[in-house]
Amino acid sequence: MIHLLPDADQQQVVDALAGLLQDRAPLERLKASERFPDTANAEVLGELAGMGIYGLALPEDAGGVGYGPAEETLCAIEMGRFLVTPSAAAATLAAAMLADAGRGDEAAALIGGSATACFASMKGKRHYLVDARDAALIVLVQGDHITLYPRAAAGSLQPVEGLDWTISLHQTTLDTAQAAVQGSPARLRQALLLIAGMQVGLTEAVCAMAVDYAKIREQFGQPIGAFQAIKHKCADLAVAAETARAQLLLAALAGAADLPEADFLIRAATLVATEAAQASTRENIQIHGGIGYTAESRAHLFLKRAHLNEWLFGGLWAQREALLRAKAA
Amino acid sequence: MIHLLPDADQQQVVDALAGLLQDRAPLERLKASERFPDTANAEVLGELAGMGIYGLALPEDAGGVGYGPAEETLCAIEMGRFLVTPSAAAATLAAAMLADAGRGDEAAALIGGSATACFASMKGKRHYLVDARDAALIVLVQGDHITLYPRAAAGSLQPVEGLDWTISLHQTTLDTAQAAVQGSPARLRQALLLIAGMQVGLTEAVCAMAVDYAKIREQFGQPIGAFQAIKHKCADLAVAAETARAQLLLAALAGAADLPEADFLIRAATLVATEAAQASTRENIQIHGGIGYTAESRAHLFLKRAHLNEWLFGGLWAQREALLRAKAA
Amino acid sequence: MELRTTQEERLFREKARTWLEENVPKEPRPPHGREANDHDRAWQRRQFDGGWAGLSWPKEYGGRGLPLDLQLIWFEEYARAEAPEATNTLYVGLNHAAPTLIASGTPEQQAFHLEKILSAENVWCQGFSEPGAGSDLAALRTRAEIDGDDLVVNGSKIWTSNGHYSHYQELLVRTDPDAPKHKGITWVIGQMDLPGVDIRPIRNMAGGDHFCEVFYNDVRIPLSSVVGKVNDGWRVAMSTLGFERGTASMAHQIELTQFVENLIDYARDNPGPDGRRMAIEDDTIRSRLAAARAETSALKAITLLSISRARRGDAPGPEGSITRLFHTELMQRVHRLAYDLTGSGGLEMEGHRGWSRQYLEQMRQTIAGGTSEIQRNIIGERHLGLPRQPVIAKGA
Amino acid sequence: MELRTTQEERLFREKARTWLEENVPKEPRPPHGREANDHDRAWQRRQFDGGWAGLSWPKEYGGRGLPLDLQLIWFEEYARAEAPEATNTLYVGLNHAAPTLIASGTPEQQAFHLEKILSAENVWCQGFSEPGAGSDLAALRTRAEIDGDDLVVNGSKIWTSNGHYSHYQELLVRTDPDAPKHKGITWVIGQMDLPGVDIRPIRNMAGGDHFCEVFYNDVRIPLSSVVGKVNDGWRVAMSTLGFERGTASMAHQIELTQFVENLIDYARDNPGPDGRRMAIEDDTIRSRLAAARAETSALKAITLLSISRARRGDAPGPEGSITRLFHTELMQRVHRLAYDLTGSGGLEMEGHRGWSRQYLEQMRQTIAGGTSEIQRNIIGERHLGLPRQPVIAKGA
Repeated sequence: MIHLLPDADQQQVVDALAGLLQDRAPLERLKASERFPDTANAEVLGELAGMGIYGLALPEDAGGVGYGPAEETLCAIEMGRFLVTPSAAAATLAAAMLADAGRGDEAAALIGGSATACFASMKGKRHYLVDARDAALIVLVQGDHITLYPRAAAGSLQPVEGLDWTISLHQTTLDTAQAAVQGSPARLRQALLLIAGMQVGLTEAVCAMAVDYAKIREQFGQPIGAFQAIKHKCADLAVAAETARAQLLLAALAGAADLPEADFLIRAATLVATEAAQASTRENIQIHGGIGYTAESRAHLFLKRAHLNEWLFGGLWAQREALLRAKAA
Repeated sequence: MIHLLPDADQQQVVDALAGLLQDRAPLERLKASERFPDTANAEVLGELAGMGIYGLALPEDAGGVGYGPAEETLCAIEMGRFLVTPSAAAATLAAAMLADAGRGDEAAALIGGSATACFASMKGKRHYLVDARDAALIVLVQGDHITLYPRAAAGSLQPVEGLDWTISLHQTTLDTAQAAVQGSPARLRQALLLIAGMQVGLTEAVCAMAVDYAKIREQFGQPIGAFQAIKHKCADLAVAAETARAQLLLAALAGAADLPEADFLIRAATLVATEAAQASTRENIQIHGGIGYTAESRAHLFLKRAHLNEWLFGGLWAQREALLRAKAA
Repeated sequence: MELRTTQEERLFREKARTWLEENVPKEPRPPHGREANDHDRAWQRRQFDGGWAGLSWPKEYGGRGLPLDLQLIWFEEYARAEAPEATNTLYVGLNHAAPTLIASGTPEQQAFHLEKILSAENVWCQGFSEPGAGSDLAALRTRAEIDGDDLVVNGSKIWTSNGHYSHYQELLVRTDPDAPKHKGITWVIGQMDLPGVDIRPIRNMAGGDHFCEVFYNDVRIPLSSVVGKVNDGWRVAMSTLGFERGTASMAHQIELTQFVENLIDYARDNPGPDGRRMAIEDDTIRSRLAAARAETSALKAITLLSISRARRGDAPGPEGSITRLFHTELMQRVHRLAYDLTGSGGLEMEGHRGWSRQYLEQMRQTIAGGTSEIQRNIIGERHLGLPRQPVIAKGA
Repeated sequence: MELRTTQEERLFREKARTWLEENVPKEPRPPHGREANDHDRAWQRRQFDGGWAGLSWPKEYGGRGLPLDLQLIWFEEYARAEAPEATNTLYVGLNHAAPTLIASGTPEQQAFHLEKILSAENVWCQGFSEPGAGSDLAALRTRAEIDGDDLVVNGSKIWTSNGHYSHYQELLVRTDPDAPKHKGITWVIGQMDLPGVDIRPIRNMAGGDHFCEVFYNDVRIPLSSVVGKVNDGWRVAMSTLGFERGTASMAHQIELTQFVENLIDYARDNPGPDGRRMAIEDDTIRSRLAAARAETSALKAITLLSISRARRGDAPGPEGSITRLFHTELMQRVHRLAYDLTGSGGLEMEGHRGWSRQYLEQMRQTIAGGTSEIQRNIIGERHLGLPRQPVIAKGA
């Protein structure tokens, strides 16, 4: 039996997180027309630590909360919806890899929020660090590998102007000989699910944003949502959101059950969710018209994040190749 | 100065051909729900010979009419519009190649209609013959080459059920050692323009067909063309037709003037026209709804021809490669 | 949210696999026409006799009353066993007519018809669409006047799949021409061999005659054949359509998954459209194959989401149109990919394994049973709550 | 239909090439803002002084009265010389305001303004769109009341490109609120430094402040600044829009052609998004590059078709929307391709040669100056003659 709706307990976890984010990290915190200060991301990360979110799926004896991939993936959706920095997912992954390696104290520091982690992404032979701040640990997902690096593995950080204004970006070179932990295949799956989850969350967010706007914005004497050109775009957003969510949750459950087709389903989820996120955030801008092109609307933040997230798992090309290699059900 | 509208003389040629086709080969001749007998294609070919169309662009001293690529391309559009068998283009090309080779008598037989030609297309190491009938000559366009074969170069003909019901299809093996004439680069260009011209003609035909239907077919109490879903599809058809025609005519003129960018423009024309033809014929079916799916509507004949034409020049992949190799303006 | 394999599921899967291994027909199913129908009926009868028909039908109607999860397992095993297409000429009877009779039929109608549908003794077709109505289903004009104990039907229907070898028809007729468009319609069981019924197959663009046009000339149908109440046919029909748009196409989806895997295998072993290398080595093909694989998985996932909603007790809602829209457009993308894979081989009607013909046949997906445009309207208006499109009354 | 190079064209091309070689600015054009405008003005002034401005403007208005063919040759040579973007902050003045003044202005207006536009002494901006109106341009509500010899303007405009460093504005105001929507509008020359004009730049998603919002608080504009007649502004404005949608974007198109060639060169020499091989070796990239190359050629071809129609004497018609729609959507496809080519480099705002920023900036193409949806309406209704979409009156 495969059940893709949250049960009451799972819904409670989601609601708690959504409540926290709505309260402490509402989208309104993002001044869409300005770059977002690093400190603000740090605050959100601290709030999430307070809720124990980075250890949500770790066993209690490893300092976690004892939930599983299903709950964690549902939470990733909420983080995507609120455009939480991906460093939250990085902290989750770093804690898990450290716990796997028997380095419980370091894991606890991440879970408790006294240490933070960030993602890296390859840029030729160099690397980008995403929302690096004072992160103690760096998570790199590339090909079939997930690797945890200590901050010391990064050379000097050169700040660059990022596409996504809500996140700082630096160039550096990771000394790959200095890996702290090579993550297990299970951690790779977890990373892919967390990133795909953020893509699904922002896809759902822009679907709702576009539909809301189409109901209130009037042109030619009626709400633009009455026109098929807009209505049908909204319908396509709904299809994208529904398919991306369903595929993600199926993949999360398959991963949790360690089904033979889990890798296939998870790569399919990253692909479907990323295509959905990039297409939907683009259409949301078009539906918003002129206002959607301005920095004052938040529409652009979602588009930029959909591009950023793609590179947290090494790009769509790598997903396609992994998907073709994976064994289907 | 580049002028892309026909002058009075050119318009007269087009009108004469369109008049002949409307009179002797109207679309109504094609019983859409039945396979079209070979003999009917032969009749149309005979009518066209009577007009001298196969020698339209050959000099008068070569038995032609003395027009140029511009007029010939305009005529190819009309042939595409009326779904004339591509053997008309094959006869034109065969006559030209024979004339180039100093085989004036054989060229004259084609121009006069007492001999006919047909196209071949590669199928792995074997070949398809398109509307072969009793064709004396076979034209093969493949890669950067155009080659004329005598009928004797073809092994035994094995009839196969073709996608396009208006054209017979056979499998055979061409003995490539038996080439009658290797065509010049100019003949290759001519072939590409003729095929692209047929694609443009059928693109224009389905645009008109779809728009006409959208004006008269009523649903929910109004013509379906009033709904944006249909109206915008029609707009896209108009864009496809306009761009494909303009690119084709520009390419034809550049070819006639032997500009350095002629090959580039001609390959761009085959690409744009074929994409336009395949997308437009597909959308025309969708706009027609249920009736468009039936064999009784002619919509499917255009779709099938758009696919057939693609393989007369060896497929889109070959066009893309040639386009990337060609020197731009 | 959970995924677990129960003992019941495991056992069911084993039994299904064993039975299918022993019973799947060896001969290929004819691609279309009456031969296909004969094949479908023989195969359905064998499943019926083996106790494998109507798995999720309620027990009191001859089914086995199993949950949708087991139905899904059946289809998975069915596809694995390479059994003949499950979405066949019996689809209307099994997936439209029977659910309608179960939901709205009289005990007599149920007793007479349901088992005969399940055992393929009777073939059913649909009689909803009309030449003038198209997507505007409710604009139907086929009249039925009450005359004594009969309805007297005059008019015509179109797009009646398999009408020429069907025994019965789900027939929508207008019984009150003065009522608003959606009122005054009645759902009635039509018998195809009644005097005055004239059935003419319509050839489709792929050469098959799957669809028919049906003409009614003073056809007398007893009032006892009305399903639901007179003038309540729109509601009765909509409940059937809701069913179709939900989980009924599960078998189809699983077949599509198998088809995509076949494409990947083909691409590994055969030259691509460029004729120069194996198709899989062409990145444009690779990319389309990867997308097809991911999207057929997502199609299955949204169906599992529908099943989850059904399990919670939700009635089939407008989100069924999401499944339908995604499914039909994906079908077309996948079959266009198959067509393109064969390169110039696509000039033949059958192409490789019939892929050309199937490419043409899939054109109907985004048209029949409500065009993609209509599905997007439904999603926009009923699911997302966007305002209805403005309509000008005729003559305005 | 013909293509020939006249002696005049050959000579013109040679002269243009020589002049450009000697005069094209060496320093790169700043990407946006006032610095870009300063650069544009200096460069335009140099062209003006050299006799290369207003090539196709009538002679009596300071132009050279040359046919569009020569204008096209100029743009070709301009692109070949890698001169700064021709579609720059002076676009509105040169391509909207001046043609409007030529068509509908008084001799005094023409004498005062045209040369100052051509020499870049004055920068112009547009004042058509309003916050509430969007694509429904005619719904504008900025009021202008006649008071003595002045119009007194109150309201606001939005999407005013380069408003914050413009001297003049093409301003559409409502002078008769009781007239039907398209009547009662007046086209007037607004001076940006008049008392009561408040200009606020709007940051766009790429970080630039190309657009402004402009507020009018009892702004007095002399009636002598009205172009055409009071209440006849819609007609005046539409003729300008027709012009924009025709051949005015020729320079832009040629720049796009050059951009695509740059992409191909880049793809040959740089790793693609997969990071494993040169981008050009990835068939998905190859295929998109080939399509971009073919389609930019087709864009030039439809513009040549427009020029041919103009040569025949046709007025700019709704088919201008075809060029515009194809152009803007192609721009987005090409810039998305550029963005994708750089792989993870797209995480930087500038990316390679600013391609990320340009990718974001191109989002406006299908919105500003009439969305793609509006263009499709125009093509459908005015070009193809399809029925207008039904409109429900407000409150109905």
